[in-house]
Amino acid sequence: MITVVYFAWVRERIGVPREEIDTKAATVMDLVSELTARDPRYALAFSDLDSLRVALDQELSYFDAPLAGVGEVAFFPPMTGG
Amino acid sequence: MITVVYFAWVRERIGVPREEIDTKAATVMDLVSELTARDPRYALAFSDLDSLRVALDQELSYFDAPLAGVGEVAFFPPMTGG
Amino acid sequence: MRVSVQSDDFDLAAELRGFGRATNTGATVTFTGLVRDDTGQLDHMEIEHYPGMCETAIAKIAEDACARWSLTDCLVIHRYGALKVGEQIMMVATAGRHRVEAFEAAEFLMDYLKSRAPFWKKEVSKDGKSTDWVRAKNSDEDALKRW
Amino acid sequence: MRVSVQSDDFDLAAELRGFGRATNTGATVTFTGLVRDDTGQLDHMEIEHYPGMCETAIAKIAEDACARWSLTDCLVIHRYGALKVGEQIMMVATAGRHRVEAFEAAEFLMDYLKSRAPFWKKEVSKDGKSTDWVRAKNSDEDALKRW
Repeated sequence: MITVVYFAWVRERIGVPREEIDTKAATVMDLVSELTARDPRYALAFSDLDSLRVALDQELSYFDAPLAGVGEVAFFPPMTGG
Repeated sequence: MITVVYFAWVRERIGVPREEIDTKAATVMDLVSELTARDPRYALAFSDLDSLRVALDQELSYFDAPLAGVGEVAFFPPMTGG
Repeated sequence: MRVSVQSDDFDLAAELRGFGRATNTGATVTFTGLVRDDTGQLDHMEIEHYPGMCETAIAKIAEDACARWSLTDCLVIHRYGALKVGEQIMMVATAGRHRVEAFEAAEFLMDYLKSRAPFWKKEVSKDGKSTDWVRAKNSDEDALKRW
Repeated sequence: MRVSVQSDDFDLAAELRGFGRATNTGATVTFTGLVRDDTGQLDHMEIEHYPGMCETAIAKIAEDACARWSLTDCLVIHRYGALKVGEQIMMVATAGRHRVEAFEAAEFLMDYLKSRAPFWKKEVSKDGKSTDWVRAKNSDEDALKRW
């Protein structure tokens, strides 16, 4: 089980801010593929990965990063702080 | 008659902050020469013109500027505001 | 160094009381970001944030700035929630020995907060019909290259 | 736009109340310069000024900044007289649409005030024996070339 959190329009498209996912995905990309296959909401949210960022356990990471030992995955658009 | 004012170490070397000078000097440089000839205090203050600045009627100017119509000449080292 | 992520407004004056008051501080710089309305149509901005990651990310950016410019003090406050036009969104303050250090560190903080602190802004119009997520600009990402 | 040349101290907080509060202001930047003591030997700084020319020169610099960066507000306060270590010497504040404008205008103001506003600083040591006029640096004059 892994906690997956969404922010901004990713959250709006998927419809929930957070969920627990039972997955054996080895990498972030594997998780994205798994979710995309599950429901059109995910397919829509993940349709353009260039406009997405991912954080693993609250640190910015990459789509090819391994998920071993990770407790929380976050998907969101490029940040607009400041 | 022209009012001449001095600031910082120029003022300290000349010994007065301001004086009225009766002069027919055509340019700032002429005035400097006239004062330098008058007393060693001026010679000391004006010994290195590269380290001096001049303002005419409270606007930065140059040593070769004409004095016609000028009421106030100021001599001082490079400014250190801020 | 102090970092705060909060929904409440802040009082720049109160925050700066005693800020950077060391005898080797020669310069302090502050930056305040406000909700701007260019078109007259904006009602408010909703600022979403990633609790936890915000604090960690900002603290790291602030520590980097402190070390790189030998700052004598550093402060970052960033708000989240619904903010009306004219409200303060965030502030940074830097204190250093000379003006160049204080200015550079403040700009560095702003550039990094912009692209590396997990906040997202949504503009909500007065009629409530238009809601747009503010898009990150390529120039924001490019701004990081100067550091 | 407001310019003040004064011997009295100023309260950054009070000065900023209402500063730049237009709906098209997205960013404000402040800079404060303080009397710094690097060696532990400094008692105070004496700031000499050219009354009249100070106000005119600063107003011109501030007007240039307002026009060049379309500032929504601009403030410069510069003190003169004897200022103890840790005291505030001067401040600038700028308000603009975006952060780059507010930052650039504040740095422009500082660069020009440094070399074009008629103030001179003398450092007086604690034992009263050493009094040195602060020298302008070549780098200060060079800083103007970027604008």
